[in-house]
Amino acid sequence: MAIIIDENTRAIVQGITGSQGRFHAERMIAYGTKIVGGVTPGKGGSEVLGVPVFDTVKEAVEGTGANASVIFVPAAFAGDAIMEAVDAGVEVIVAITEGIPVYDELKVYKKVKAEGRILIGPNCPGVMSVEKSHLGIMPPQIFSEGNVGIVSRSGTLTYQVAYNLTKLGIGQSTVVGIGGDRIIGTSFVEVLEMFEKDDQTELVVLIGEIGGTDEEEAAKFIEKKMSKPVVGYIAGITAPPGKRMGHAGAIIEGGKGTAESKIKALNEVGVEVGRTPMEVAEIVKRKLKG
Amino acid sequence: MAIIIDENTRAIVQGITGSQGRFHAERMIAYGTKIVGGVTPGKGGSEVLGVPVFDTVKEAVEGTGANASVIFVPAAFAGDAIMEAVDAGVEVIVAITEGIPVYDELKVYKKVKAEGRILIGPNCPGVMSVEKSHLGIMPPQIFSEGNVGIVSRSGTLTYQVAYNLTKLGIGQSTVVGIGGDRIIGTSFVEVLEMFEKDDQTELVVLIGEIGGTDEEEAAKFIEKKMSKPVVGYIAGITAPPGKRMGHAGAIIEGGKGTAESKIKALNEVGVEVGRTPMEVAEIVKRKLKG
Amino acid sequence: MRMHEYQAKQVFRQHGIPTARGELALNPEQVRKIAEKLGGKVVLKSQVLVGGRGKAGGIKLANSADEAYELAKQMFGMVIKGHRVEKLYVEEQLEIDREMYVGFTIDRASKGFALIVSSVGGMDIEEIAEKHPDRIARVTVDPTYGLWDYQIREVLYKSNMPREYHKEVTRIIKPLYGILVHNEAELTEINPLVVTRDGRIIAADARLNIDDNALYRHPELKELKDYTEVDQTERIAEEKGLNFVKLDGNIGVIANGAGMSMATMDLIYLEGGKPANFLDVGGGASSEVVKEAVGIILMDESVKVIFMNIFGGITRCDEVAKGLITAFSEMEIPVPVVLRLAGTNEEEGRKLIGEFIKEKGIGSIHLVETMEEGAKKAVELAKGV
Amino acid sequence: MRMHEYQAKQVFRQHGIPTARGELALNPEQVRKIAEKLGGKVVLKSQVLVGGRGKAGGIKLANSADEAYELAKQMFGMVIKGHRVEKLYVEEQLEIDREMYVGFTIDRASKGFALIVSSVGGMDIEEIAEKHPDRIARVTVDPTYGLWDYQIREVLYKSNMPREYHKEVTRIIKPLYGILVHNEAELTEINPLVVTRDGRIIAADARLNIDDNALYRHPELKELKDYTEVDQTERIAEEKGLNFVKLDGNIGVIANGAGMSMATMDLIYLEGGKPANFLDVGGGASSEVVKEAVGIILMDESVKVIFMNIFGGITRCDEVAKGLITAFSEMEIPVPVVLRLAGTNEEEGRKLIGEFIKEKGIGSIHLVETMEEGAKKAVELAKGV
Repeated sequence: MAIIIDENTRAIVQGITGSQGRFHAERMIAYGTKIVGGVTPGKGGSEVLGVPVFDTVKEAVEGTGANASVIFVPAAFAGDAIMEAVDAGVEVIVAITEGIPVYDELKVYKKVKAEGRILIGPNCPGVMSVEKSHLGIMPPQIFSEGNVGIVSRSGTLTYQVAYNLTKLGIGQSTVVGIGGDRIIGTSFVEVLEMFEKDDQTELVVLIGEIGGTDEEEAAKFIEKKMSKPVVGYIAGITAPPGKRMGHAGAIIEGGKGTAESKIKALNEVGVEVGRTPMEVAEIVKRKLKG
Repeated sequence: MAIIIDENTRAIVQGITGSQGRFHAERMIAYGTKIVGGVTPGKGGSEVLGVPVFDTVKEAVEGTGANASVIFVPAAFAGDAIMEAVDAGVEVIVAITEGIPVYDELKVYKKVKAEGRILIGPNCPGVMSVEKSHLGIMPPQIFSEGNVGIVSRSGTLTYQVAYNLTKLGIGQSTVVGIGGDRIIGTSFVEVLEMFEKDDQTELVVLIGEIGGTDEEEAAKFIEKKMSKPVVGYIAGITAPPGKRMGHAGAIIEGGKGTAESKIKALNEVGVEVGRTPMEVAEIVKRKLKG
Repeated sequence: MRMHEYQAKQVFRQHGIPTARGELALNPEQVRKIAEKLGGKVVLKSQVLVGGRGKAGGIKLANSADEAYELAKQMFGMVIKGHRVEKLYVEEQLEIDREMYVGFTIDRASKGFALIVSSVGGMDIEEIAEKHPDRIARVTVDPTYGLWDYQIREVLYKSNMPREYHKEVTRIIKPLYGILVHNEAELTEINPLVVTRDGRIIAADARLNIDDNALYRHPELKELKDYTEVDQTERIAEEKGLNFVKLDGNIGVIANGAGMSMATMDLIYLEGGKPANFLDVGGGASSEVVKEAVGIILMDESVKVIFMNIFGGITRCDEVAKGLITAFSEMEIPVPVVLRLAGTNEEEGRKLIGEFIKEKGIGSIHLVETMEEGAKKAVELAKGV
Repeated sequence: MRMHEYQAKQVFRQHGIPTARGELALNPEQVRKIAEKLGGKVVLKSQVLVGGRGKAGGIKLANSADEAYELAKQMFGMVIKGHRVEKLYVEEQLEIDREMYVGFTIDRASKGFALIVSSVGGMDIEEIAEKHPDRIARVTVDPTYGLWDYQIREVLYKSNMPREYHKEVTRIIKPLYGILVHNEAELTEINPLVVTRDGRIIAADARLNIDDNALYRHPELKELKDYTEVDQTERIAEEKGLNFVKLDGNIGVIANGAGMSMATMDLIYLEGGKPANFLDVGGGASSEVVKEAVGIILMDESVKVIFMNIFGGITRCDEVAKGLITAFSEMEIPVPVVLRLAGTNEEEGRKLIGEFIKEKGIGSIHLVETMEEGAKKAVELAKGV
């Protein structure tokens, strides 16, 4: 198994005719992902990378039987693209786009939850179910199939950890980049819940960063509901309070949401937190052996 | 049994210190309804009709264990009162108030459905589960306990039909006034569904009027899902097209929603429609005997 | 509240929707001046709050200011479906290449707004739907999430509107939605939305109906309400808080509740009579309101009999009785009254009336037992049987 | 984008929230004139975009226009937490009876807005929460349904605010919410909200932070952005689309992704070094962007070494390599560079750099295998080991 996406996932790419969309669609197809079509308003009827392009998501779903979508459209239109995907019945939506206005994200979140769909992101690297399906912008070559699930707020840190694991001979089940924005579609807790149920996954790596209380919530969930071991990493120990560090999420909010508070919360429920990405991989190796 | 409310219903009255609220609270209590408290912002801590008054619905629910509310506050504040009741966890909300702005009604509707509550009305006479509980403004003396359910868009017509039935010795299970506004919390179909499941109810009287397509939807539901007999009445045969007849709902909308179309839809699925309120009662009598 | 075209267009313009140049005129002289300003070739549009004014002769083209003046002289004072023309909106003539339709309305079935777009226009929306089903499309907008671009794209594609218009029409649909929600409107509509020969897209008509229940939140709109457009009697009734609609029969109807009022009218019709009006005194009517209701019915000279049909819920029969007694004491009531009282305080009410009839020796009040009996009696009295 | 108090107050006033009379001054002479107009007794408030300006001496009281002039001479040019005072907001003094707090902020946990009300104010919100837990209350507003009156009542009751203020404070909270959603703000805050001795309730301060991602929809607000308030280097970085924050160490950091950038800083710290900055080149950085990043780092003279830590996802290592090569070709780079390249096109990138080093004989580029190794190397180089 795997979580969120697998070999049965049939995805469309919204914004497939843009340079980013096209570039990554090609890589996803090369990986073996079932990319069955694309959507670009006004370009319906054309073809890109051997798949049909539609004007609307509704037409794309009707024409291809797609059940997932990856969104590469620019920030000003990305909220709209997600809403369209939800309305067209798409089950899993992966929103790569960075810089979506937070008021759009709020509306989108409410809609996604009201309709019972899965939104990964926005502002995320996507989801990789190794050797099964890959929706997003992760570099596929660094992953290997295995039993470690990864859930992360940071793209590049995810790659770093996966890369370290792979080098140690430890493969991954599904790797989920939940995104760095303040309002994201799927939280740590929701992904942990899925990993807990997934029979392929034996251990989960959680990569957090400063800002918000999502990691603290995750710690509570781990204590109460997780039987599988979790290994953590938290970035931002040296981030100065009150400064933005790129991600909108990475703001220290008055004492709460610090790296220290998150590491403490995780440690208290028995989660070992690595000090470096390398150390994370080493802890995982030790735990899997033990 | 009965539907929506019964002897276990514990209700508060929002607007209990107003003249309407107080007048009807007294009548409901006299009928034996469990009115356990009231809410009037700013009057918390006082007592009316022997029940405590609270500033907020949340406090009232915490203080009394109420699971229902009847709303008598003026139109400009009634949407707010319903939202407050939903937010406080109230299960059944009966909104008597007439003249609520339709944009408030839309928001309220979405919230009620999202939270899975029951809203009866607005602009309705309430609900009467005969001899069990009475939430609203219906004249209790005209009802008698029995096996006929009534669901109606019109207050006075409901009384008229119930009165006629009672005179013929036919009692009622629950009488539901769903309200005359365009946007109402509970539709004919939803109430029919409840009556179909209710073991006390043997036959249902549906009282409709011109405007909208709720009666036509009811006809579809009756055809597919109802095993119990339904008898109809539709007011507004002589209402001129395009004129408002008091209820916002009573507008003929371009050919659709006429009394003729509704009567036809009901007749086609085997529902006898009485031409006068008296005839309705007579049909019911015949059907119950048959 | 339905707004006049000239009022709606002002709102539309404020929100950036293109309209033709035009001004309101209250007399032929003003029409001439405006027509001169606009270059002579103008349209004169009667500002009356009824549909189908075009077919009824309420819209005329003039090719010069003089012609506009002459036409205006004929048009002022015209009566269109009972509405007297007292205002003309004078607009530049547009050279029209194509007519389309866009509109938003509250959709009771989906509990949201319906956005309707048609790539043909100028007719009423049912006619378009019937004649050109492939040219019309609708989508439901959930008020909790608002209007999104993809919904606009969907209706534009589905209406088979030429793609060259999409961008401009989108620029009209967005503010039209803004107008809808900002003003708590029940309807915002542009029919026709025209494409001119020089390629502009312009709202050639404008409709904006505001939710009456929300008017208190929009005092600037409430001010625009045109009371000259409402029947005199209906206006007085509204001031007194009564729901009154004038009809063309001779049996005056007073009832409580819209459903009961309609049912009463229906019964009169079934008995072979014709109601003179719809009058709902509402819930919990006071004796004062009942008296006013009688007064309003009597303003209609064709009324031969009044049928007062009350089933008391909040309304108390004794209050109704008192109201009728006051009416008889304070005004002359030259027609018979059929009275049916049932429900809350029925006995008290019937007793009061009985005593009043006895005491004053009034023979024109007929107390009946049921509404069916009352309708029959009223029809008999109206026929002079 | 954080707005200045004087800008936020203008918005607040437009929405009907009462503020003290006041005007902005750019020099002491203007301060004197405004103070004269306001009657002499004024407050001078430094318009700098940092918290705690009061404690830092950025707010002063004057009892006459002359005194205001003298104080202003001292205040202009003051540096408060790195921000130079170039604008003073001159306001009438209020006679304050009581301080309270109201504010809205985006609440990431509940995916809505938090309305926070406190019946004591003037401190920061954490301090109030700690010292006066029974005086502060919050409620979540769901953006899909908006703010309702009952929510306001709930926080007012729970904050134990005296009832005599409820009506007036409600009249402030409602427009404050309007300001929040209308401007797509992340925060709207009045602290303190003061009750004056004569019983008026007035916003004595005003905060309004707008979502940067939504600024394109609010061009009127974007115009208000005060670039003088942003660190010179940060401003240049922003223009080039880089996320840059100046810190006080001596190891320049360039990485891709905010998480990776923070992790890189953390590693430097763990190795005993201090980062000079946070610099995220973002996803898919071009060689041009990489070159610009190097240039920005070098603007800080305290930088002793640059650690460029790239893990390629969208970002391609060969592009990064090219960027660094261009930087070396076009500018003087007086400090050593530790380079770590992994991920997409890693080999191509490493090869390009290897060839460049060989060809040009550059000894200051240290190509490392892992980020842990890179951090160690950078710290060594910074320490001059």
